[in-house]
Amino acid sequence: MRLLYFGWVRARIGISGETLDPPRNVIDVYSLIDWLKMRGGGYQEALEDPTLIRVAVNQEITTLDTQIHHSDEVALFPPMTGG
Amino acid sequence: MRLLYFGWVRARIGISGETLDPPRNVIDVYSLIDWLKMRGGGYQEALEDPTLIRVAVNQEITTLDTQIHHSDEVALFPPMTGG
Amino acid sequence: MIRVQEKDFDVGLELSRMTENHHEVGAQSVFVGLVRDMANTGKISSMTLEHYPGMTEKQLATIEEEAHKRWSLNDVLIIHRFGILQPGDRIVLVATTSPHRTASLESCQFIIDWLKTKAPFWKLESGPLGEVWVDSQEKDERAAIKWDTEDS
Amino acid sequence: MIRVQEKDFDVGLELSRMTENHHEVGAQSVFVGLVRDMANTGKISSMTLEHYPGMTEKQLATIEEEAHKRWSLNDVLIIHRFGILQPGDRIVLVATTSPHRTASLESCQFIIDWLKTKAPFWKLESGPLGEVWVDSQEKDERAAIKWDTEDS
Repeated sequence: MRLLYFGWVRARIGISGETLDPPRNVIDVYSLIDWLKMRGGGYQEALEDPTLIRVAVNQEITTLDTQIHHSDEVALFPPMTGG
Repeated sequence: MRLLYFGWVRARIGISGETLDPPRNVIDVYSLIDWLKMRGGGYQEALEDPTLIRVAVNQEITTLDTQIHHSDEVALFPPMTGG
Repeated sequence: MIRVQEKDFDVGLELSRMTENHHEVGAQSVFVGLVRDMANTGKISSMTLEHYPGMTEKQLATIEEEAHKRWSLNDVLIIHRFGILQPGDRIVLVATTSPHRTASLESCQFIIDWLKTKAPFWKLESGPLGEVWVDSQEKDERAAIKWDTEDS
Repeated sequence: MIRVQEKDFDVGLELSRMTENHHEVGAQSVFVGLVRDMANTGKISSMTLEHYPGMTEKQLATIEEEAHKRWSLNDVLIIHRFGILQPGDRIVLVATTSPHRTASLESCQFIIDWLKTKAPFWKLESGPLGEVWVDSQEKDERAAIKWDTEDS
């Protein structure tokens, strides 16, 4: 699964993206976040409060309960501040 | 009294302005319009329906019941179409 | 700043002047009005803008002052042309700058609504039926009045 | 048209292109967003705009399409910069053209409200306290949501 991080999520995790192979019980964005947090360190710090996290799956903004698959591009980031 | 005409008021009267000496009973814009209409021709045509006429006295937009004096600059015109 | 002039204006230059070396500005909202080639009576060949010299400047200065009173603005620019214009020609430029976008967006719209009904201009279109005076629009009146009621 | 780019843009040139030889246009509404020198934490020295390449273009194209659906517009232009910007630098240009002013004014405001909360950009300010991520504003959320409810 292709993962991308932006804004302070990227800054705290320390990398802008990575390709990971989450276990079977990672079925939606919530469980992905829980799994990433178990990796500790920057992940724990970045994803501590999931209510602050926004997500795009395959470049479409969606909600944390969205089902995800191994072939998806999943991006985690803080609320956007465009314009 | 300095009179100015704009838009189709000017076009119908045929001149852009003139200095006139209205009689004493011309006390406000209404009575000025009535007096001008008696001059016939273009005046009658231009000022026939006073509800279509807008007025500025000394370059301030005002209403037809405004009192006017010999030293005033009075402009008569259709509704404005700026912008 | 307000300007009433016969000649065209350079939009890019005017807008840059309002923001260059004014680093407190976060938002600039702009309206450009142009002569459309289509009128109610068909394709027009030209439009003549008549105005009331002296009073026009006074009215525009009043609008500018009112915008500054209602919103926290860095700057206001209103340029209005008069004379004979062709389709595609610019008629009016309104631009406002402010630290935040809401003040700038709202004040720009306020000014253009105001100009439609309170700036002493009259438009004469030359088209297939000859010369036709442009009627004031009831919807323009409503748009201008909206700002009065919001104020009270 | 939408563009996501690191380099600056020429506002005058971009606006002229939208109206030249488009004589059906009567109104052009424009918003320019700039880097302010004052942040919550004090005077900033620079602002870095991070974005999500690919998704940014998709989101901007969606906004453009939505504006065309909601209003009768001749053209829409959105240029959004990314990278390291200084106070006074332009960030974003939004411009819409239409025969009538209301469509152009409303759609321009709609697009800028939308960009604030739905364009995948993140702002990092360098100032007296070091580097600080700009928080999303609740008022920006409300401004964007307003357009959803007006739609329904």
